[in-house]
Amino acid sequence: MEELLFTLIPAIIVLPLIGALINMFAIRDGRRAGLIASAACVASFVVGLTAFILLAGLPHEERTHVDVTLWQWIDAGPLQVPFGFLFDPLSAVMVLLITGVGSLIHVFSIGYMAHDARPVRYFVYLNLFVAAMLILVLANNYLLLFLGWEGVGLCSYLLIGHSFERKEARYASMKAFVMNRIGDFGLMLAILALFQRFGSLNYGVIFPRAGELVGQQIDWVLGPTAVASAIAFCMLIGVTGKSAQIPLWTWLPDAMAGPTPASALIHAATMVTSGVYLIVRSHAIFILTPSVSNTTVYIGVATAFIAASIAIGQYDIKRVLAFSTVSQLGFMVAAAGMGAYTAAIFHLLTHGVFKALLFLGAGSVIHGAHDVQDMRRMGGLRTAMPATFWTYLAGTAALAGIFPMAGFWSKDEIVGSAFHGTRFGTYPVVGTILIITAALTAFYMTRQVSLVFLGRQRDTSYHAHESEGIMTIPLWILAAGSLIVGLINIPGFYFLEHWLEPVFEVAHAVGEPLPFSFTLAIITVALALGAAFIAYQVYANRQWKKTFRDPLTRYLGVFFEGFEHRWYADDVYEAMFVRPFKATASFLSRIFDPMGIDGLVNGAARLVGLGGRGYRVLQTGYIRSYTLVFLMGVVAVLGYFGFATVR
Amino acid sequence: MVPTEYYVMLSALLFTIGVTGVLTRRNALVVFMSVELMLNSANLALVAFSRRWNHVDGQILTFFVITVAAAEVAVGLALLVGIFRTRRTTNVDEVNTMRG
Amino acid sequence: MEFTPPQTDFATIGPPLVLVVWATILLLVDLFIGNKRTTAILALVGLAAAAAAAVPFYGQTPRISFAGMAILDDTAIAIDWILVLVTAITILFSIDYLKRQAIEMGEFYPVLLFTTAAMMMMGHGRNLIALFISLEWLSIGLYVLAGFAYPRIRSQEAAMKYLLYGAFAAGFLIYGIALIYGVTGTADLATIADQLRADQALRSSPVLLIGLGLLLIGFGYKISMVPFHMWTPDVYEGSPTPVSGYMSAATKAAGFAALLRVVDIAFPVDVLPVWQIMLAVLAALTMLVGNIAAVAQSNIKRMLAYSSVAHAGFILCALVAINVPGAVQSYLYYILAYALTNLGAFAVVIALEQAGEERFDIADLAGLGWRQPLLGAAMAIFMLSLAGVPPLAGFFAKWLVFQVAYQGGFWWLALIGLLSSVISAFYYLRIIVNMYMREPTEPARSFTTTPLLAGVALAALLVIVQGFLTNPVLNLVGQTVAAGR
Amino acid sequence: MNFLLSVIVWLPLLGALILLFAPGISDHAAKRVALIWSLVVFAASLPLIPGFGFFDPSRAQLQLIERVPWIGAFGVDYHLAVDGISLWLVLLTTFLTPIVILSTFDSVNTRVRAFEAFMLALQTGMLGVLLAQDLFLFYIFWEFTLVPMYFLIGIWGGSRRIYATVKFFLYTFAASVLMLLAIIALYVLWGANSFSLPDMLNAMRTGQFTLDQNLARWLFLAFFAAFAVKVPLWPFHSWLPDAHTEAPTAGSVILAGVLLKLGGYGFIRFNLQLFPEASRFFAPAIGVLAVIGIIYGAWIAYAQTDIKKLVAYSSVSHLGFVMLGIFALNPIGLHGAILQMVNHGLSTGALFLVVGMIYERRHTRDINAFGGLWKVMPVYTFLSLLIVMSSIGLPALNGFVGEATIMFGAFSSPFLGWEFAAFGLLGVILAAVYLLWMFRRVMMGDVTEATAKLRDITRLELTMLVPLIALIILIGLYPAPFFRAMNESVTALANSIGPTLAAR
Repeated sequence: MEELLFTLIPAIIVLPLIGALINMFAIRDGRRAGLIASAACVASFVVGLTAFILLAGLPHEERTHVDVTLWQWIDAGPLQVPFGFLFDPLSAVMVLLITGVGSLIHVFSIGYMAHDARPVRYFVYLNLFVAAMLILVLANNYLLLFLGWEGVGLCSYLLIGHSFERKEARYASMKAFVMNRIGDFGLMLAILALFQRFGSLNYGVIFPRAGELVGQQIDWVLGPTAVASAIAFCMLIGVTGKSAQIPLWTWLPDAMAGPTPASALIHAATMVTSGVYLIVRSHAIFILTPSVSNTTVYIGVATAFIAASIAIGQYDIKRVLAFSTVSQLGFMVAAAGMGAYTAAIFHLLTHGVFKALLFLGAGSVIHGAHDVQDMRRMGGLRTAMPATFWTYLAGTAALAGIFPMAGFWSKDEIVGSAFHGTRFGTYPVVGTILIITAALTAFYMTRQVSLVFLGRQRDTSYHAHESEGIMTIPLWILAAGSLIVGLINIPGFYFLEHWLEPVFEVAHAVGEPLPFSFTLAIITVALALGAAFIAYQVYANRQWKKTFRDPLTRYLGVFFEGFEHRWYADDVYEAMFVRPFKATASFLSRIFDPMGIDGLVNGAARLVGLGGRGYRVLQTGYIRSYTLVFLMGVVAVLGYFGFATVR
Repeated sequence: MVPTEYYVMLSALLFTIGVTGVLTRRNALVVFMSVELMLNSANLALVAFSRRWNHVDGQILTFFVITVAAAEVAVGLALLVGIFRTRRTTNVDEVNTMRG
Repeated sequence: MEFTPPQTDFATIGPPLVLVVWATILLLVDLFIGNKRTTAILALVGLAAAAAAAVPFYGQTPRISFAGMAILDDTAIAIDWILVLVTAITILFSIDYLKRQAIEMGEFYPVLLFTTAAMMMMGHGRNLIALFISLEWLSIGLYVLAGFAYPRIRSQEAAMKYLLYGAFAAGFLIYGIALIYGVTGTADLATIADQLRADQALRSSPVLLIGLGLLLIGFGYKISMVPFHMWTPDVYEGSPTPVSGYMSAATKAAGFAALLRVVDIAFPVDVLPVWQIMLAVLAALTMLVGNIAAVAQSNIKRMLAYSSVAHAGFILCALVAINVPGAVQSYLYYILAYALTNLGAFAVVIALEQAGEERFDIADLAGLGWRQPLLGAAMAIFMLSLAGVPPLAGFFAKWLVFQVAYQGGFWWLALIGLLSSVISAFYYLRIIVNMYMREPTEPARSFTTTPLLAGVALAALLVIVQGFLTNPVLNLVGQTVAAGR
Repeated sequence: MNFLLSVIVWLPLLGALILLFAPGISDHAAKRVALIWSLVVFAASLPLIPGFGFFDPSRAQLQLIERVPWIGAFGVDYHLAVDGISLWLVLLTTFLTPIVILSTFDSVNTRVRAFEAFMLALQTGMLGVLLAQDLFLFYIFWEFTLVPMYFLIGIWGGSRRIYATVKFFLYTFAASVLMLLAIIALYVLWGANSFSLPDMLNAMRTGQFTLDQNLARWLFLAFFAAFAVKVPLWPFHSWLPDAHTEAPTAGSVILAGVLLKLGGYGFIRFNLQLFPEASRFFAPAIGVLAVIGIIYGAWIAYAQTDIKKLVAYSSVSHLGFVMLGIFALNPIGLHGAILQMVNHGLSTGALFLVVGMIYERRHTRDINAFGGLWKVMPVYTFLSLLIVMSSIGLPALNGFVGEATIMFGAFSSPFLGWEFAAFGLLGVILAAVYLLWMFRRVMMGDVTEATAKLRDITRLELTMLVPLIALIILIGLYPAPFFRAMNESVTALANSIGPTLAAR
């Protein structure tokens, strides 16, 4: 049975790759490409599910040892890195999320991309993306993880820049890649350090020995956890890049320039979760260092809150969702930082489902509204696209954390962990902020639903229509999913908690299942419902022109402007980093290199030329001056010999 | 007997006069004469040394020097005549079309 | 007392003797020859005979005769052969040049042979008297040759300057000889060395050292050692081009041969090392001044003149450390490589020079490489060889002399030499740039004839081959090195 | 067959002579002859691949030795041999040359015979540098490579070609003569009348030949000068952008592809082996220069508007990694450095080809003159993207494998350390910045009138790129065989230098 597993695991990755290759070389027709891509992804899901079941059939302790090495990747003396995969409970659930949600997005895309100029290319990217993400979660060592990590970065770059004729797409794609690279810098540094400390990059070698890091000192940071902290901190940089946390979060909202289903795939369900996955995967290192873990928590919670506040001020339907993603990722990162790893993964899974739903819903809206994205130009779309509306409402409820939707369970577990405490202690302030953020979430989602679906259509220049079945069916499936997926870790049973236990056992990081707190549940749900009610009151059923200002500007003033302009983060980055960078580049290129470094080189040559011309003046052409120089030479030579005899 | 040093001093003096002549005179003929003076001062020294060492090597050399000087002057005068024909001058300072 | 005539072995001066006799006959025969090409061919025959005269003695025990005045060893033979080669190539180049410049007179070839014989004597001389006479002899020949294009003002001026400068320098040389004779009582090189070995006080005698200084200056001016080089550019520019080439190659070879004899036999390093540093400094100066001055030249003959100054400096590097094993071979190797290369370069100039007094600038080479592929390629090879780019002869030569200098303890001299050869690469490359990388500005003109092209091709081929055959060439020039010590 | 290496070295020169002197070869035929000839050379070099029985990867020592006395008076030998250090660079050279000659089919139309002859002569020079085991012979080949390159740039180059080529020649020449002095010094100091590198190393290891510490450092610096200029290491790089910008496409490819590698190879073969103590002493300083070069090259590349210049500066940056790997002085770093030299040859060579292709179409390399190529030339752009990504160091492509290995080496090196790796990694970020910036400006965006009619990649151009890209992907996914072939030699070398891993 294990052998079957060994063949299935590579197949999970290879299938979407084959899909990509077929589409790349053999297919010219968009719809056919979509079908092939979807088939590949679905097949990968089926294989993944089979593998999952097989894994579940294994005894508890063996579940973390399904490790298959395809070939030796890097074989450079002491540096040995296999091209190998590890299929353990953690990667198994990730595989299911990626291929499952991914398949639905593929299917949805067939309809959505029907009128695109380059659908084949799009599906190639999509399949590649899934493959890269699968490599990321299935890798059995950090370097291969890094391959997937950068691979999804590349695919997101391609997908965001898919419609490269549009300026924002071009810029956003590059911004995404570069910001991710900055994060990758940290991760790579962490990987280098891990290799230096352990002489290997395999999880199977590092995690059981992770404890050795405690007590190792480095000269510039004192304290027994210095090395572990440094490594974890570098990883955290990577996490902030990929999972769009402060300070590297600004690429994600811009990344909405890609096709909407791609946003669903990349920026909601899969790619951005890899940061969280990394922390959970590397929990063995993070639990050693309370300081970095706490930093992680603060970054997460700050991101959650700030992104939520920004989401309130956005008019673009996708941008709201984008900031909501950033905010939800903040929840997950905070949870991972606290050591509530199961909670983080739990929220990751539920969020993956309902955020995909919301994005696809938004895609359906945009598709039906003929590429309109500004919510002020929408309104009343409920009647035109009922299926989209109802599924969207389900997603909203899930995101807002309304009982009994998935988001309720997972978010509650994170908030609960903050108050109840973890191995690093309790986080009451963090918990409070998270609750407030959850309320804000309910607010802006209700605002969105109100603006898009309720009331009357404000801009009647287009005729909205419902999307075709190939797009709505995935929406229904996901809507059902957002209800069901919450059950996988429902209090009392804690399926996910138990399923992941073998993973955390290695580093003795298994936590106690969190007791369910009714008080907390009631408070959060009540706050969310209250916020939703206010939003409904403010936004639903109003008569506005299509260019109205948000009524909140009246009450919040500059704060709302801050929301609207994303707290000016991009402008600050532009002024602090981009412009000095460009100015320095220009200085180096125009002045320092040609006049400084090259100036020395040319100057030396010029000096010789000058010497030559100077000499020509001496060569006067007068024989008498030649004889004079001769005589001077005689004097010098005789002078030397005179000097030599005296000495 | 006059010490050898005296001859050498005299020859050095003559040599210096010759060198000075080459350096200061513009007429090519006078320059030639100055060069002759230099050569002959060497001859004087040679003869003096020859007497000091009491063999004839130096004197033999002196004869060669005289011969050489004569040959040189022959070629030199021929050249000078040629130059005088084309340029109507024997001033060495005017012979400087090539420089630099 | 019975008079015993000194044992006279004419073989010791065989090659120059053959040349002198032949040249004298040729001078007379020429009166009856209408076609001067025939005279040239006869001159070549004479050269061949001179070269052959040394063959039986090559690799044999050195022979000394004429009361120790003359020596026949492998070094002398090597110099002879180099001179024969150089003169032969010069004759090939001259035939058409003289006709084109309307100065075709039969005396040219005999005078050339006389001069060559004098140069050979520089290699055979083993006595200061012999060396002085040879030097003056070859000088007079060169004065005539320099002024050979006498209707041209520049040729006259060149001869005039050369003559005055040469005579002036001769004065210093003979005075130096007089002083050395004065303190040692001999003009015989080997005896001088014996005296120095025997007499501690003599080694620090100011008169001797002044004499030595004047001696070095007297020969140094002939090889264009800075600061006694100032005649070089003017004379090279004004002389008929084959003569310039001949001077740059043959005169240098002869001058260096004499210097080698003087320094190596009379003032060996182990006895009197004091001149080493002085000569090293002068060598460094020569390399630097020659190369830096050449950078600023636009007239190609002047540029080659300065380049020849610079190369004198490179050769001096080996002379400075002449006591090192292999130094003499390296020294001769460089002279051969340099002579071939430089002569070839002048030949290309000859091929391109028009009649009359027109100056020939580097810019006039534009596009030559494509118009005249053979001439261009040959010139490129010569320039690269002069710059010291492998695998051409010039590179091996530089390597050898710098290695000698390093081995002799003069690493800084080697460094300066290497750096100044970088400077030299700049102006050598400029020639190639003009030939291959610029389009011609005026219609093609060149005067290539079979003898000339043959000469150029021969030189180019030898420049390439010499490098690969370094080992045989080294053996050739120095089987029994400086046996006259 | 003990003259395989000689065949590989001299065959190209023979081809060059045939091209120059055989009568009646038309321009058209000359290209074909050169291509076939270079393919024959490539075929002749294929047996070197481990597994054909010629090269034994399990041996650290030199192999396929050919040694004949040449200049006996000074102990110069004709001495060729190959080991794991030079193996892949040799194959890279023979592999790239046919591709480069193929690239001339469209782009070189004047004086074709001479061009191809110089190209083949250059190949002889480069192979000689990689295979010569006699210091003197090495130097001859080393300098000889300048000559054909000088002509290639100077005759077929752009408008400032003369300035560029003279600068290239003089700069490298000036640095090389210092090496010659050092070679002479080694010969004299050793006093065994031999220039043989392996013998000299043997004498050093057995203690028969010891160098004074200070002197060894000076000699190290003399070699360093020659190689640092060639690599080029910051701040000796200023000839490179000029040479690259002005060179014809084929010249740029071979310059970036192989010629620069000779510097890195020289460091490994000579500096590291001959002067282990000085290598250790200077490693941090050179590491600093390398890191400055990585960042500086990348930073300045960002400000370029000429695509070729941008790629040229990217070379400065990328070769900084190679230097970092070399002076990590441990097996990992050296593995990475050697592989990265191959990688850079492939990627940057391909980049120059790609730039040359649009230059042929538009006769400009100004980034501002392009836009929207992804639309009109999709296949071309796709291939370019792969190459750009390889250059950026995307995992699964070759650039990453090399750079990552170098970083592991630098991080765990006792002579460098984490700071060097960290700053080096900054260069990886910047690589993405300037290359994607270029990609955005050239390939993305809307089609302009000037670009609308451009034809997509031709079959000929595809033929050039496909082998390169195949290797780019192969090395990215399965570099292990490449590493294994050099493993023994590199490990032996690293062990001879000193401690290879920092104390944990």
